[in-house]
Amino acid sequence: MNHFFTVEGILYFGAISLSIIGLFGLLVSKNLFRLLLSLVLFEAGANLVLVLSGFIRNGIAPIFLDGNSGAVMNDPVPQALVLTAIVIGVGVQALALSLIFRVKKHYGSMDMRTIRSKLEREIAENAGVTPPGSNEAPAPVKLIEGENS
Amino acid sequence: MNALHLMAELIFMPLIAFIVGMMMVLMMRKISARLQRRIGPPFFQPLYDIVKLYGKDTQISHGLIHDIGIIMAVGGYIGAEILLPVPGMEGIAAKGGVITLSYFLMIPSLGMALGVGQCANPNGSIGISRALTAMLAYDIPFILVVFGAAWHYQSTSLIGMIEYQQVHQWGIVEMPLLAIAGLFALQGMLGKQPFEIYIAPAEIATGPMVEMSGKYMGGLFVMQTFQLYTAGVLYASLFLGGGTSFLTLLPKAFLVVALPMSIAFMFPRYKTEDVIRILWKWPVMLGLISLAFIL
Amino acid sequence: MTKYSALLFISGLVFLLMVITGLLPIFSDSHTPMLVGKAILEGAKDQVGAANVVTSVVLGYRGLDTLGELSILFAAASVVGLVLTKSSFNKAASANNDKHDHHDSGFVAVNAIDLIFPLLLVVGMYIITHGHLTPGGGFQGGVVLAVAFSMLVIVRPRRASINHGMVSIIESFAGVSFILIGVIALFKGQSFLQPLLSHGEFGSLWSAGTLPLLYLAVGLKVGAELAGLLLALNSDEVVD
Amino acid sequence: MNSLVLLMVLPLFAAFIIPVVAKFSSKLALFTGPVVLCINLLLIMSAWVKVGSGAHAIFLGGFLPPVGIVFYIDHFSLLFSGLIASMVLIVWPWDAKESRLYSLYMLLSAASFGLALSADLFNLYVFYELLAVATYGIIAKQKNSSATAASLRYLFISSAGSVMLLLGIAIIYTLTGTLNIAHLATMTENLHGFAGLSAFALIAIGAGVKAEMFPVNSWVAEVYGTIPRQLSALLAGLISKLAVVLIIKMLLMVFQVQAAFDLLLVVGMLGVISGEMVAWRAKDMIRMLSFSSIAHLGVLFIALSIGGSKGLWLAIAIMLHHLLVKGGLFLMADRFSGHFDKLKGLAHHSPMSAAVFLVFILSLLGVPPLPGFWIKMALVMNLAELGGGLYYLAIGVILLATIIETAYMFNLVQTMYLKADADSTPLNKRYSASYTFAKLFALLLLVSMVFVSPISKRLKDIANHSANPQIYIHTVLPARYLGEKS
Amino acid sequence: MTLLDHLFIVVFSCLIAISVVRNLPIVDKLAPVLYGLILIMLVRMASVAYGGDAYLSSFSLDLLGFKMHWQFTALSWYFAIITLVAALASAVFMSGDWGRQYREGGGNYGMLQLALIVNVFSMILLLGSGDLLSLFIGWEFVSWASFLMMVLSPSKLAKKSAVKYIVYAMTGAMALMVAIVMIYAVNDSLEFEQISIVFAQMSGSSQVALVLLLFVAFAIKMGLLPFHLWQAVAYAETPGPGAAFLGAISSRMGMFTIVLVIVQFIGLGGLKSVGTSFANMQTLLAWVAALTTIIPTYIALQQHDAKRLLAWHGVGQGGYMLLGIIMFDSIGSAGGLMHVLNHASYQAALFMTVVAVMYRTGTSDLNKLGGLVTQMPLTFLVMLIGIIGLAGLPPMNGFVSKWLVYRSLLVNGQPLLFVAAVLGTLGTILSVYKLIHNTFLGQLRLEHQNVREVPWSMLVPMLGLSVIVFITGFMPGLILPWIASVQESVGLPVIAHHLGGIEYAKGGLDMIWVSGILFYGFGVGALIFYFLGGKSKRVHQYDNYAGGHFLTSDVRYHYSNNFYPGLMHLIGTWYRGSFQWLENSIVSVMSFFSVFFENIYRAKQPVMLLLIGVVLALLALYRNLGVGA
Repeated sequence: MNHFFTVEGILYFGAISLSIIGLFGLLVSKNLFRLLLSLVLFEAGANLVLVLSGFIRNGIAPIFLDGNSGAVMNDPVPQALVLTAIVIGVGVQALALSLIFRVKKHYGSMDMRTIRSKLEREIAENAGVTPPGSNEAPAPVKLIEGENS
Repeated sequence: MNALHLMAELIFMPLIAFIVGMMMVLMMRKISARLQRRIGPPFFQPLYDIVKLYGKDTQISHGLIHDIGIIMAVGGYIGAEILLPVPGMEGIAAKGGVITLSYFLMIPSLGMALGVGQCANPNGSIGISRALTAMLAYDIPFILVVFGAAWHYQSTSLIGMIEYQQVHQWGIVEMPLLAIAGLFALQGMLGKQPFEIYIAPAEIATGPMVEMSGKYMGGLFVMQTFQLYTAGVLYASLFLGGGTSFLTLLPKAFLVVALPMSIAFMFPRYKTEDVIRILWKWPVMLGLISLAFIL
Repeated sequence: MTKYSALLFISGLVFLLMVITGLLPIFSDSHTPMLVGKAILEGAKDQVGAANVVTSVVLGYRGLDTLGELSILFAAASVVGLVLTKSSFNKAASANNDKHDHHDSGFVAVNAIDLIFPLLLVVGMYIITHGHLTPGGGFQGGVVLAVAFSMLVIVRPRRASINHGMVSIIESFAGVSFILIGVIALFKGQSFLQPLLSHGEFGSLWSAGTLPLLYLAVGLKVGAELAGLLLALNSDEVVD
Repeated sequence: MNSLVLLMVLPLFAAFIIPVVAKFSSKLALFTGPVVLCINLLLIMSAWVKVGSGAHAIFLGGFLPPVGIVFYIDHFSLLFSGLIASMVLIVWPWDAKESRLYSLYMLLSAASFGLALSADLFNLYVFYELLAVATYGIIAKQKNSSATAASLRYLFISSAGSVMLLLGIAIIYTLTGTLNIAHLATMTENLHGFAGLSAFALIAIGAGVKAEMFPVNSWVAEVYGTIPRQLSALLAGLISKLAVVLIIKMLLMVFQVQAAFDLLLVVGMLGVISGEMVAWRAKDMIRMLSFSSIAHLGVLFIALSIGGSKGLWLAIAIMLHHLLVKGGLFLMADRFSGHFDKLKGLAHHSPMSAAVFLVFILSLLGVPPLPGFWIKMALVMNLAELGGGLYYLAIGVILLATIIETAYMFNLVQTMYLKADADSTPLNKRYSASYTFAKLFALLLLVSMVFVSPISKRLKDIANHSANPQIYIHTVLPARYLGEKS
Repeated sequence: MTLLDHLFIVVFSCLIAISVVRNLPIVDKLAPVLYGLILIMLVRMASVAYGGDAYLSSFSLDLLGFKMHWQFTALSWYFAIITLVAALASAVFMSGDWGRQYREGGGNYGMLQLALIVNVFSMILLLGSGDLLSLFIGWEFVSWASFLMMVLSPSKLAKKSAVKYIVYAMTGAMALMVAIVMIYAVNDSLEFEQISIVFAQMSGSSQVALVLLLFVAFAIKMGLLPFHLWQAVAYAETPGPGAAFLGAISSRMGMFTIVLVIVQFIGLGGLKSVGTSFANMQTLLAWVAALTTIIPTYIALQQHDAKRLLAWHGVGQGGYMLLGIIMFDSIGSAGGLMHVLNHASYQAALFMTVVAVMYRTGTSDLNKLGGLVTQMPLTFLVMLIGIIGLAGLPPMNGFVSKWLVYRSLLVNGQPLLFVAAVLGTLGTILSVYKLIHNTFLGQLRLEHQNVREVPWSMLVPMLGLSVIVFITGFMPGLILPWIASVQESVGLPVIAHHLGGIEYAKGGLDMIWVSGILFYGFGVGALIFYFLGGKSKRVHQYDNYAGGHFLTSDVRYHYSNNFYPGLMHLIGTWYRGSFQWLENSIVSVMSFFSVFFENIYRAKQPVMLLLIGVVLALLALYRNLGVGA
């Protein structure tokens, strides 16, 4: 695996590391805002991977200027894609942020786990049942209560 | 087989059975008396008993089913006894095999159960519950014995079995264990010691016979004669080679009734569940061992 | 527990991604196949006429993606407006004024923003209008515009406020005009979003047909949406 | 034919102008959406006739593929477009006040149309994201704040899925240098290695978040538990299928290999068994329906794993059936939600709704002669023809699931038919529009029972046509790309 | 248009007609007429039961590439005629007074009528199936039709047990589907003939799987061990005549399919070839049958509800049918097949008597009845005939079929099976005596003093059925030609028969003689009883000797509770409910997995699931494909 020590290899390694850091943050963070930041990192890493697919060593930006007619240009498509992907990411993150505000306001907490258990309880209350996994009502689950025979 | 012959068989066979059966009752009572160091009843005592019971003034009936029960009890044994092949009268026996016969033997129990049930006396019902349980107990070894015999003789017809035994050897020689099991089962079927709890002859007031007065009791006495006769002849046909004439058949039948009786009179009475336990243990075991040899 | 299993699986993922990367043709001499890329680099000059090939791709070849992304921004802005229930910006601002004694930021910030604001506007407009020639374009310029306006509001919340109605009209207008430009082509019997008008002189401002117009729409829309988003988030943040 | 792009453009246009229109007349804004959808329905119908048995490609911006974005139009995509238009019409928020919500619904339908029509990988991603954002918004908009929390949790998992999807696209682009699905279909050998297939796995699981695929569907119960039932009907009935459409496009055109099939098969089986198991324990209608929905999406993945036109026609049939049944059930659930015990005596209260409910679940269980039976039969037979351990296992799993389903569904039914307690009122509402639609769905189901043969023939035709990469390639790609196999 | 088409059309029209008029009073008159009409249609097809060719339907369906067609063989006809007679009897029984009472009690009478005709329709559909697919569809129809009838009862227990039934039935249907799939996968054909062709081609383990799957499917319907738990409660809780109909014939559809599929197309050779010579499939099935005769019978012995007692016997009697047919010889299979008809006749009659008793007294609890013989003598007579049939005593028809089964076991040298069968019979005698004793004999309860005989609309079907029970017992030769045609059509050795029974070397059976002898015996007994001795005197029931007690109406003095204490002391400890335990543990295991999956779905951090999913998927691909260039 020698080629990991080329420019491309290092770039790819960096991009993957970035998204992995983000992913790890998504897994272990409890705070909603941190989760959002982790998501940002995760996306950034993926965007880097995407833009790297158009990378050519010694290539130049794909803009026709007077002096560069002979030079090798980088692939313009991934750049355009990433542009789109970034904006999409921004939209989603803004949306997430607004949701976080509201959730914080409602639950008074930023802890994902607290929110999850409260949410579960609320759903169960709405539906008029005991929340799953609660110890309060260990009703024996039986297929059908048959009688002894 | 012409009609006359048939008529003769149908009329005479119950008659013979009745007479032989009464002699068996007498013999039984004599044996028990001798074992108890008594003299025992006179020769016609069984007949006297029946006549006396039929002659009673008070004949209490609890309804039609009460009567029908007695009729079924007697009739079932008469039917069974007709199906038995006896010398010179084998014509009807060919119409049904040993399986039919063993089913016929269950009908009297059911009949009696119906009759007693109609009496609305709980003591009677208790007795019936015991009787039917006992039937469950003795029929298992009995059916094993029947199966073994039928398999061995390769026939379900008693006539075929007797023919086989007369050509070859007696069944008791070829299948001694099965024959012993058969004796056990027979004892249970007859309701004699030590399996007599469901008849409870000694405590008639609390047994199944509690509501049987007069000719109802007399009917049961008649039934007993047929029962003894049927059991004796059946066993003789199964294991003792039947008989070419009454002279050879009847001693075997008497022996079948007498021998176990004289041994079993020594024993005390078993409780119902013990009856099942005993009868499902020893005779069944014997029967199975013997089947292992036969098959 | 979670951490350890996360570590375990993440290391697995890293390994697998490494293996996949190793299989990619990027390391071979031929680089990526770049099929589409080559075709575009060859044809962009004639087909679209924008000097910036990325712009050709964004607005020409993949104009629909851009429309989609604008829609996403629009959707996000709508949702933010819906979710933050004190969403009417002006009302939020006035409510804030009532609750807290809302000061302008300090002297430095106020003066700086007064200074920078027109500059930012100019830069933003420049980036937008030259998107087809140089790096940059509607998105980038739109962001600059949005930052300019939202900074103004943040720094001087009392004096400056953005009219919610105005913002929504701008964003609607921009989105509608983007679509209309695309649809005009459709009515002329061509495809949706087909570049119209003459390509003009290659490399000049008035070139590349309708691309600059589209970028203008994009810039306006992005600017309006982002400004709206930022302000909405800002206003609610103070409330809670 | 080019005007079919209006399917996607018109709702978008409407979404943009609705906020402005609403400033002048909120009534007008309310009616803009339905009008647009009706126009779309007309467009679809005319296109259905025009396309006939063929296929048509729209080159957006007039750029020939593979450089430009292409919309691919055949009966499969038109079928889905029709479903989108009608389904959104059915759940249109008539009683909502905010005009922005109408915009969101319009964006949602625009994205759905795009997903159904587009033949470009990245474009699909964009529409997928648009769909996602619109969905988060619509969920989060609900009055109760728990919906917001559910939406947020959904957003996290779904965005992470989207990133996976993006990674997959990146890998594919790096490998092939193109994004056009038809173009990709011409160079399958590049993609059938480990790298290509892992890209498929990333795409499938990433899109699987929306498609209620097994490990990534924990949002289902939370979201369906907090949003109105009509919306659940939309999400479970339609949106989940659209994510599947994305997977179908990749699977059938590019990744017709056993490894890809196996992947879908395994997640499908796990989805079926886990969904049914959890649904079995459910104590309220919504939770039960949510997990049953997961299970049926699992069946869909199993069907897809058959591959080729057989897999596709089964998948279409399952999707249509599930849309009718689950959509109908969710629409009905509006009337009777809550703990099962509260439903006691429902059948006496409203025999009609109990009957409609029965029709739905009988079809769901696959009781002849309802359509569900024929689908299950055909699916199982096709799996058996393929043979092989995993496929046999899948048969076992499907049938086991049916048994479990019977157990919990009929526990519920018998509760419904019990005598009611004196004071209980099992029905939440006496009447609602969605109940009418549910009845309509049941009627459709019964009608389709009569026309099983022609419908299945029609679906098979569609599938034969749509699952054929050659037709796809020849329709989309200009002639000069057909000769060269990169 | 063949006769079969006519039959289908007629049945379907009847279905429509009854569903239209089901809530009008006229349905009472119409329904029996319609069943009579169907019966006439069947009689017109009777040639098939006397060796004629099978009828084929003139139409077939082609759906999704699966072809379906229908046929009517001697086997179908035999089961169909039983079905229709049972349906006719039930329809007559429920028309009139019973129906009125049911309606007044809040029952949905129209639905009951509808359920009956739906059952008949689906059974005819199943019986007429001509290939595996139509068989499966008919099978599902029958299951759901029975379910429809079971849920009609308003009681909670009835509904629960109906759900339990449908879960079992679905399990069976799914097993059948897997079996069909296994057959279909080989040759892409669903014809019946494929079963034997495919079976011959299969490997050993597949053969085992196929036979077991088919058997499980059919055994569940039959209520054979270990799938017997659903049946009794479900049937017992079905409303009156419905229970009679279901108990008579519904579960015998399993027998039909066993004969049709396993006996006809897999056959003795096929069963024997599976497994070792010592323990092959035939032995297994035979033992299942034998245990089915024993265990449910002794469960029945424990019941104290009349309907449930009968229903459990219905389960047990299924064992005899299978035991007979699985012997594959002429007498055994004849016995098994004949037992279907015999069982249907007396079971329907018995259920009807119990329903009649319930009609008058309102209860079927054996501890709350007694002494009704004086009030309802005809019902008593029917029950007496019925229980003699059920117990298999001469001269009723139950004896004939059981005799044939026993005879076959004897000929085949199966002592243990033989004993098992006898054990079942003896248990049956005990328990049916308990039934008749606790209901009709003993003391009449105070509250039943004014009970009268049931009206004629209920008596006629009961008496009709008991006539069938007796006649077919007296002259089994009426039925045996049908049996012989069935045997011929499914490829079994054909039984030699005459009017009175069978001819068989080494001991045949002639029921005319057997009955004659028995009645002669009874005649002699009656002679001895009535013509000798004095006249007997009727006394009141309380005029009893009770060991010093005075019997009055204040204290109940009817021995009914725990009727066989001695036996129960001994075998009571054997009633462990092992199968119930088994069923519960399956449910527990399911619960365990269910909780497991639920906890997955409750994951605190769902992204973790995404990660795990991705990593596992990629790893699997990596292992499958490697990284080769």
